[in-house]
Amino acid sequence: MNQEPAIKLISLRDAATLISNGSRIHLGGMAVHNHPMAFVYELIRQGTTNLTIVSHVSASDVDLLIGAGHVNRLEFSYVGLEEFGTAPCFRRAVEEGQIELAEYSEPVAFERFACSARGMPFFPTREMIGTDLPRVNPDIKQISDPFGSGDYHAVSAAEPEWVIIHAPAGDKYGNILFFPNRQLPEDLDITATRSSANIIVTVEQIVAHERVKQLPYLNLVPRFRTTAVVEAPFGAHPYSCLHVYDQDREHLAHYAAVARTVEGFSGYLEHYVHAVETHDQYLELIGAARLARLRQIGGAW
Amino acid sequence: MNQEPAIKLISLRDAATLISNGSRIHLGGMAVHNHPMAFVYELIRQGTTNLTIVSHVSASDVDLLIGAGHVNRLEFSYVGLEEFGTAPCFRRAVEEGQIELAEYSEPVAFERFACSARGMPFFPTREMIGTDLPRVNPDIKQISDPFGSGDYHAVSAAEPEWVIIHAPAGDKYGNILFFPNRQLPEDLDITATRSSANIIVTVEQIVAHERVKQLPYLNLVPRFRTTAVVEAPFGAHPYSCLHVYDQDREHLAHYAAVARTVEGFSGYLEHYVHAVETHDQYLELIGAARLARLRQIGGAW
Amino acid sequence: MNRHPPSIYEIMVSVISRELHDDELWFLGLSTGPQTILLLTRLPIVAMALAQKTHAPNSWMLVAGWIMNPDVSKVPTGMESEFGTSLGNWPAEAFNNSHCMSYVAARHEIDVGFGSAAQVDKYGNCNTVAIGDYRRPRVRLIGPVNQPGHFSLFGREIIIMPHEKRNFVDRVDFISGAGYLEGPGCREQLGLHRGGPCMILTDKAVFRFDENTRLARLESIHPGITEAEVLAETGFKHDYIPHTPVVTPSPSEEDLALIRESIDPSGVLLPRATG
Amino acid sequence: MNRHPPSIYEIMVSVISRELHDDELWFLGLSTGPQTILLLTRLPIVAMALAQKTHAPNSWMLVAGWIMNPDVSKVPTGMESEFGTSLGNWPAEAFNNSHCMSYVAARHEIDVGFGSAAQVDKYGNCNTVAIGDYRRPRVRLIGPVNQPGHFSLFGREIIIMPHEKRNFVDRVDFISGAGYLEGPGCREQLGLHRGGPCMILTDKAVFRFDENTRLARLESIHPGITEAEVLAETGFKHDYIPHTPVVTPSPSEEDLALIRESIDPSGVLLPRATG
Repeated sequence: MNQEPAIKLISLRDAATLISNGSRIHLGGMAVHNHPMAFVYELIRQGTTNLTIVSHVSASDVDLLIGAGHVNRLEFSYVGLEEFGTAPCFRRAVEEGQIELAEYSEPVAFERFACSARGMPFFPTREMIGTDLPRVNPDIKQISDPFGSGDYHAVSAAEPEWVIIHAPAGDKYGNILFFPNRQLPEDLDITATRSSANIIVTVEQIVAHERVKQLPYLNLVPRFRTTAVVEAPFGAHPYSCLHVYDQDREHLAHYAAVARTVEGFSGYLEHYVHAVETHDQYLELIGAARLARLRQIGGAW
Repeated sequence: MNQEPAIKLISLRDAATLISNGSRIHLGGMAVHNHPMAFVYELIRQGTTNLTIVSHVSASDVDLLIGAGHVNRLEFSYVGLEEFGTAPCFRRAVEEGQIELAEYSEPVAFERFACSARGMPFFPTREMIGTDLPRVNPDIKQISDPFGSGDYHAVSAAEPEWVIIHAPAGDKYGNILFFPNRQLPEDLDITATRSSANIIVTVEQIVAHERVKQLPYLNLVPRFRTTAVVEAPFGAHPYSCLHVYDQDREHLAHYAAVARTVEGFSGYLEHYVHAVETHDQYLELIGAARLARLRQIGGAW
Repeated sequence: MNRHPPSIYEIMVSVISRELHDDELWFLGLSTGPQTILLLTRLPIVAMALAQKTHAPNSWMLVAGWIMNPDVSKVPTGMESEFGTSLGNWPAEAFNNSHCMSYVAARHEIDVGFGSAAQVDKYGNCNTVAIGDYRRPRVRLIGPVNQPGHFSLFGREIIIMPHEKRNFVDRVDFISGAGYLEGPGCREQLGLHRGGPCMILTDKAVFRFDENTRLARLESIHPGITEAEVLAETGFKHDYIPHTPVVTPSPSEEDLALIRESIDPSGVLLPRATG
Repeated sequence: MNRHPPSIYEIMVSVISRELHDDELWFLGLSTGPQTILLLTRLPIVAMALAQKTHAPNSWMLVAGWIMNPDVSKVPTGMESEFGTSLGNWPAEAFNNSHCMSYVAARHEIDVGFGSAAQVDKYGNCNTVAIGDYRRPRVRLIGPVNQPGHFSLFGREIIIMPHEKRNFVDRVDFISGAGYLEGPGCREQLGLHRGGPCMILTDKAVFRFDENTRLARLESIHPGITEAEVLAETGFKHDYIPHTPVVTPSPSEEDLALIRESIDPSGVLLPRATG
């Protein structure tokens, strides 16, 4: 009697309801790649509030949530749009004193997740010495090396309550497949899933369980650690899902331009998030021809 | 004018002379896999003394060096021969109080190398709580989490002066290629190379630089970090080089049996190490037919 | 059905399997020596497969921490080593090619581990380090390996050992795996609020730990073994062994069929009963 | 030979290349905005390739920390992003698919980094965090990203910026990259015994830092630029700019040929001179 394991494939809407108001969450992806945007839009539609976002290198995933008023606190190293410049809502909210910040250098922000993944409460570092970061961030504490090498900054583990990432594929049981030649954004996502007991993965495609068993070396978030898996094709748009499609540069340039004003941002939010009920409707709004041309053919399996 | 980078391919003999008496070294491999045995034999032939070995899960690589009297201090988690039982020389030397020990649980012993690779002087852990290890190991110190989660053991980074590993292939410039579907012994070796500035790699085969450029994702010890590369086919014998050949179970059973006595060990050492001048002579001693049958055909590239 | 009666190994597999629950994460580590490989690696693998095929479909099996949920019926070796080229081709649900897999241990996510030792004491403390004085031991053993974490980070530990008098001692010479230390409250005092040994399983009997005294208590004796045989080989004080053990239940016919036909069809893992 | 004269970008490339030595490890990070991508990503890539092809064959180039020693002539994008599917196919000597590559930074193995900022001051301190008060800034910037480590862990930092008065300030509002802080001895006092900025390279001039005063010193002015133009756009005090700058040397004919024909043959990285 071979019993079937639990099916963890749920709808985008049901997945987003797992996040309570006031949660401490990490959104995967880095710079202009692999952010779980479909999930971000759904969080905004559901009105989830008072979020703490623990992050490293974020873009409009975080900028949208801040602009729409869902974020109380941000632990991070960067919010920006790379070639498309600064993140307008983040900038506005900070200039107006609307969100609490705890900022770190980039490798330290990465390491905070690795630290949670290793079950460590904190780690010592000297890389922020000389900067003003420890002056403005009370969570950068002092510690002495008990082996005598002197003083260090102690930084706490990331400890996200929820980690949400976007990945290429998964099965209905929650096994998640990655590509073999991963880049930093994908690797950081894998580490991030190991930093929390509560993991939601949106995937480009649900594949047969047999496919997972053919590629066990690429099953880097096995189902025993996945809380829920959601099928969301082009779920990172307007960002790239590496190896699957490129970022939508036209769309990102448009966002960077209109979000410079509160009015422009509101219009964007209304058009692309609130006026849309489902992820499929979002894809129709972007359009088949545009999406078709963003695809990268000849992936890595 | 394209200039050629420095050639780092040297002889086994020249490589072993890089290690001074009294050095703090790490020998790669784990359990019955991937130990740099050809290098170990050459260290013994050269009579390098007063070594500190910083290790995790060791086998006769360390047992031979201890038995031959080259080791003063051992930082480790395990010395044994897996299915072939305990490590006879290690056992004898410790029972006679001949070497200084600093022992740790296995993940902690692994983490010490990751800690060096991350430039951290120490890390906090609670996994050895309740054991007698902190009582007998003065290098397990106490530390408090500055974020208030209580007391931890602090363990220092491994900080080997030299790391010597055995790998499948490399080019003459010191780029080292690994297989894509690596197992823990190989992954630990890669981490170990990142824990030190001085790295010697013995490889099964020197391949053309062009091959490295065809497989850049597998070049996981790039040449800027390699001090020297040595060609040593079957260089892990009697252990396996994963994907290339299996361990020589007959030879290991023989070692485990004869090394139980000082006389038996001396005979083994004389026969397989001292009476042999070069690695090629060692291979002839083991014999072509035996080696041919240990091979694994159909590797992973 | 007209089967051979269950072997001692099949009985032990059945005990382990019943101790494994659904929705759990199980971890198997390294063994040293042929007997330990049989008891501590092969038996638990068969038991984990049996549990998954019967009552624990949502459990997850970490073999050597890197082979996850393999198809046990297709095991390519006798598991003489945790690693090996052919193990990398074992059909499995996932492989993890890095020591990052230890994250599930450090994060207290592992529910059950399997352990052995040269000495176990009445409080379930284990010793894989040294017999005699640590600095000049009478017998130096393999080292702590992963045992400290098995007893401090995991949900519970199933100790599996050959039942010999010298292995069952009143007080271990060195604690590499922290059982209940010196008795009630000791673990809690050190902040070890979960975990510890849940069972000592031998080729003769099953011990559990009394919830109040924290002492090993003889729970059942395997079929065909006498109480006298057990007590003769149990080195720790008899006071701590109430004389009310039952007979260890044998595996059901269905479980035996699963073991023999589905899980270990070619007898690579369990020695076959003869006759 | 009858070439176009060197463009300002080719002159800047040549300055960077001369600052790079053999047997070194060079690190290039993320840039924000098209102008910074040109100055801080494209120029250094060409300069690193030029150095490798001339005087630094044993150097090693880390592009975004994961693409190592790529064949720059075959760059598949304009480096608008550090990552991307097509960058993964860039012919290179090695790729590192994990953030473990940061180990070379943490271990103080990186010799040269490239940095930019919204503000740089006379001591080479850099600011990518906030202009005005940190809690209620006049302009909130992108955040520290990797800049702290560039100035604390690397051997030296080449600052590359557009030469505008508002960017060159007497004292940065927030230190995200520690230059010489408040002057001589300050770095050493904090245990920063190596590293720090070695140069500010702009589209108009080159500054270095005086070994005694630690103040930025105008070293050379690019061909075609007047001293008055430089001083008008340099916001920090003129006292610190001795009036003896020379003309920045132009690239040699051989270097120009390498840049235009071997390194950037299709002009993906450097804007092409017209005419």
